[in-house]
Amino acid sequence: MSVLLGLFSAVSIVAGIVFFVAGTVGLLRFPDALTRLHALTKADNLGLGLIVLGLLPYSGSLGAALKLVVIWALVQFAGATVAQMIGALAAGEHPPFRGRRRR
Amino acid sequence: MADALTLAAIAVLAAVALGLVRVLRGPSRLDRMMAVQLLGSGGVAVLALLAVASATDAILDVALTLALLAAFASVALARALGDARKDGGETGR
Amino acid sequence: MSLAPLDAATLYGLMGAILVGLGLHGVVILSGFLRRLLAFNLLGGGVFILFGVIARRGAGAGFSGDPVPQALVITGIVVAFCATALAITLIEWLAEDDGDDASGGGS
Amino acid sequence: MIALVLDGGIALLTIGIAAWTIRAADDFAAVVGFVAYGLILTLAWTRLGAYDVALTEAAIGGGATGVILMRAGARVKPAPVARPSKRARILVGALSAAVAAGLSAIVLLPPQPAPSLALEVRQHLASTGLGNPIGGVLMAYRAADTFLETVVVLLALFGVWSLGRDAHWGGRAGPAPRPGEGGALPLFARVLVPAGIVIGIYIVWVGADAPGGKFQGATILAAMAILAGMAGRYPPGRSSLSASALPAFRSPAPSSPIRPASRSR
Repeated sequence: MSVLLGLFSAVSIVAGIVFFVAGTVGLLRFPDALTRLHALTKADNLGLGLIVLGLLPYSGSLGAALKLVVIWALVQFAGATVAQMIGALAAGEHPPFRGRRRR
Repeated sequence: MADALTLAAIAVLAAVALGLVRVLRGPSRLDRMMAVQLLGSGGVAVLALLAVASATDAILDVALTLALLAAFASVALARALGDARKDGGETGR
Repeated sequence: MSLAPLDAATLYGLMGAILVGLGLHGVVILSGFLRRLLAFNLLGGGVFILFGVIARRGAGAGFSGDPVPQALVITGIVVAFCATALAITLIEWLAEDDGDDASGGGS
Repeated sequence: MIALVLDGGIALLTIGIAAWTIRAADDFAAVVGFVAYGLILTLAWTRLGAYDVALTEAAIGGGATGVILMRAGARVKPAPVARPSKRARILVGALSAAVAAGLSAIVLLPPQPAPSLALEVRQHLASTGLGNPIGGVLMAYRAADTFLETVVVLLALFGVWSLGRDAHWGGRAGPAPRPGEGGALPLFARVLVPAGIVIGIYIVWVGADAPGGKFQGATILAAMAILAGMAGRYPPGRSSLSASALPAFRSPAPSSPIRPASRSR
């Protein structure tokens, strides 16, 4: 059982790191603010979410586990709001999907 | 176990640092604002990993506060930029 | 006196020293009050970290750091915040008063 | 060993962000850099085992200071760039480097044994009735100091009150905006503010026995008040980001300004 749990944690945390790295690659590679925003939100939501999921079995107490979930929910919610606000500002800046590449 | 989690924290920090370089370079203000968002969620992830690695519950409280205030800062940034935009002529570049 | 071991405290101590240098450089070299205020806060962050290093090295009696410097730093952060708030109000006041000759900053 | 790599990474990142903030192209970029600096310093404080300070830095350094600076950054016109001469720059650089080198020497050659009052605090902690040693130091051994710190906060508030213009005190936390009004921010405020108030009170409450305390919790509460203010006036507001400092304490009525005479031109 505990082996299974450990495996689950390891897989989750590694997957979370993969999403953080993917977010970084997106930030490095994508051409404009809106697409970079897209990459960023993946790191936010899935990266942190999977890491929290992987940490849950080892959090030690119910209170700590609850705190971890609250932290994830907070970041998730804030990320969604900020992405929306940045997106609105970016859309006002220039219409998206014109195929304009900066590099 | 603790070492593995610390290693994971290093990986997250490295990814965030790389992304930060890109984001802070701009070119637009919007890109720079994403830096706060990125560092907020990355920092929270690092803190959560460290909290479990060192079995210190206090770090979770730090992560909680960081999550809350980083969210607040990015929202306020977006808001301030939106206001500046509305007020006049600010192109954000 | 002997050379400090290469541990977290030493590493962050060096970081704090560099931050103080950077902040000092910024306070002197930058034009514009806002930028100077930022640089001053960077400098303050470095000084606080140096206090934190002293606290870390004084760890003992079951604490992860000497509580007295840590308490001093908390007071310092709050006072620095107050000073920053007041300074920003003054900067805005100056920026508005000088509106016509458009010199928001000085040196 | 692995931990040392993490510490080195955090230290390098902090220095990089600080240097970037100093060199940033415009004021807004510099403010963003400073907020990032506050966030990363929180990690450094956590690694130093100073969880109370990490909480304070997360709340005040990253959040509150960043937001009041940001408002100024968005509004104050950029100063005309008056770059000092090259010789002056080199001189200042050399002197700053000398200061940094001197401090590094102090760090590298510490007194042995390290001075510490930890033992004394441990011995007398029980008599304060607190479990959190830093809370004990702040509330008992440095009580007058902490009290005066509150006076400093009040003085700063009076200063901001007297100097700030009335219009800048906008964004009072009014009634909650109706659902569906004004996009994401009002929804965010409606959901986050109650949760944030609970977390703020929790941080104060837990401060008796674990890292936490009144300044950290109060800053969270103040941040929530600002958030409510920002969202409540979302569509029409002009200078919504409420005034500069300590916006949780709002001016009681529009008719009570202490306005210097030179203002009414």
